[in-house]
Amino acid sequence: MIAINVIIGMVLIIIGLSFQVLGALGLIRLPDVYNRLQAATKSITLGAISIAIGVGVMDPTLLTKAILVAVFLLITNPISSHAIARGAYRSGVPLWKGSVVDKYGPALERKEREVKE
Amino acid sequence: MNELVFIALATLMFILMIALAVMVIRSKDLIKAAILLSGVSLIASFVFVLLRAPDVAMAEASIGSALTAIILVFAIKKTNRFEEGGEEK
Amino acid sequence: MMERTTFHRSLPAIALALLFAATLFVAFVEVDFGEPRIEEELPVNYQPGEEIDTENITTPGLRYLANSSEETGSANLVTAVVVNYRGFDTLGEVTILFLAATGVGALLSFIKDDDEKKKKKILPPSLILNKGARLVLPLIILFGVYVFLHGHLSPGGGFQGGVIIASGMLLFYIAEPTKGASHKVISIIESTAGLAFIGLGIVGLMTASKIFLANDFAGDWGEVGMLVSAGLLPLIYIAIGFKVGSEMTGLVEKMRGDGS
Amino acid sequence: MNGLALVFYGGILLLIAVGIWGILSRRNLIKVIMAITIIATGVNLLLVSVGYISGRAAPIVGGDTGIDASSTTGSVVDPIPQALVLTAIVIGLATTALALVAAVGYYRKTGSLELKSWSYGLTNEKEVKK
Repeated sequence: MIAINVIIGMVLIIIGLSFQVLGALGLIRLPDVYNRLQAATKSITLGAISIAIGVGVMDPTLLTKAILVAVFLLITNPISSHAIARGAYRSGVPLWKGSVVDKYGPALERKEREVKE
Repeated sequence: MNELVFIALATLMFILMIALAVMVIRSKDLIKAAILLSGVSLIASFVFVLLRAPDVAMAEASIGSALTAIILVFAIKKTNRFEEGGEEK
Repeated sequence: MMERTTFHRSLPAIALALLFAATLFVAFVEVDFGEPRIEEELPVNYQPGEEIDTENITTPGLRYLANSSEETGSANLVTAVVVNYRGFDTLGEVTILFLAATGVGALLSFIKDDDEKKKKKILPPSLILNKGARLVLPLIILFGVYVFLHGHLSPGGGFQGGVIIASGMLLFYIAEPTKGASHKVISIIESTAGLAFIGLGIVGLMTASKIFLANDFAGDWGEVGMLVSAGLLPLIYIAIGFKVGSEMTGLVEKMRGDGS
Repeated sequence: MNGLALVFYGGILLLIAVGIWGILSRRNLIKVIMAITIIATGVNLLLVSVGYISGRAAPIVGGDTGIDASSTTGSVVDPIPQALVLTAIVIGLATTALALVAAVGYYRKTGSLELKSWSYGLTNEKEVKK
């Protein structure tokens, strides 16, 4: 008989793994940096955190560490992907041809003008 | 750990590491090469964990993949970004 | 076409490199992978946990494995080797690090020319990045301190903790591109930590064994697995942690130049 | 020689071979330094893998690891190569930084990172200076 927390943990790990696989697929298939970043971010927030919590539920002695890891990922991941996207835009990585809206470009130009003055 | 899983993981990691290293040498964009180099170090730190050396893995993960890459990028910013004859991409 | 000529030119290099690898591989056929080779001196019917007559052992690895918990009180055997048995080597290594950092500074001051002095205006960092880095930086430094404080109990130690702190300072440079760590503070921390290392070594000269960097208090203050169990060893690793952390921060700071 | 030895020693030596190929065939100084870093990673892996023993735990006793402090003999891997490699990695960063600063100095002097010939920076200095 398998304990109930092991089953819950396994379900969480399977959810996390499937999100990781989807994220990897998006990393290969999507056309430009910004779209790929989207896929990578999703796979970390839902995939890695779900796996961490799943491991914590399966082995309750690790639960505190797992929650700490999850909180740390939750703080750092959006910041780092924001920084990567901003750096890519500012170093001139082009958008995909099919992109319809680019609101950051005008804002960046305005800011550059402000700095020059 | 199961012996077979150990062999499979090690083989996968070495294939990835050698492929990344070849890409480091072949790429004409030095910043790209620096980032690929930090990937080599990251996988090397995983192999250190497989070899039961967690201390070395921690040192390799933080030095190889963070500090070496950043020092390379600072040096590249002071010099040329591209190798000779590589700017046409 | 360009690609093919490059490949053609590097063909001898590939052949030479593969020849080198093949030669080394032939040499390594004799070396067994995953076989115990540190315990060949053990008696034939040895059981784990049995007392060993350490007087006659000549393999250093076996001697360290058999005695390190009693002699150093450290749960992490790598830490025991780095700080206790090979403490003098570590002192030399820290000196090499210091020399390399000094060399970087000296070379950079020689080759600095005028066009680097004019500062170009850079965009301020984005709000999210700035606030997020300020939120995460103390946590990273806390983690680094944890790593070198628990170097004798869990994986990690002075080198890893110091490097983690240095990479946390990188985050600070991203968040505040115009500022940097103060050279004065860095050099004060570095020299204090170095002096603390030497001073702890001299404590070993004054206690029972009269050996530089000896660890005579091991096990006096607690059992193996407690924070205070390892005598002077955690104190030395804390000094190494501060020294490596400040040196690496200084190295990155020097390589970065004037905020460009 | 078993399969594991083939994978580990073969993979590590191929990695070192890639680094040697890079040193021999590239002329960009920073690329050469990167190749040296690859070789250093390979050598560190080689040293640690020589100290590995199948079926043993990491050299940490007591606490959560479940290894008794009094019977480390026969249950953990060899800690000496790990201690050696730990210091080698930290020194590797410092030497890499020193080499990079030398490369930057070469660039300032000659205006290029490419190594045309070994005496390039010394003999042609006046003609090349921009």
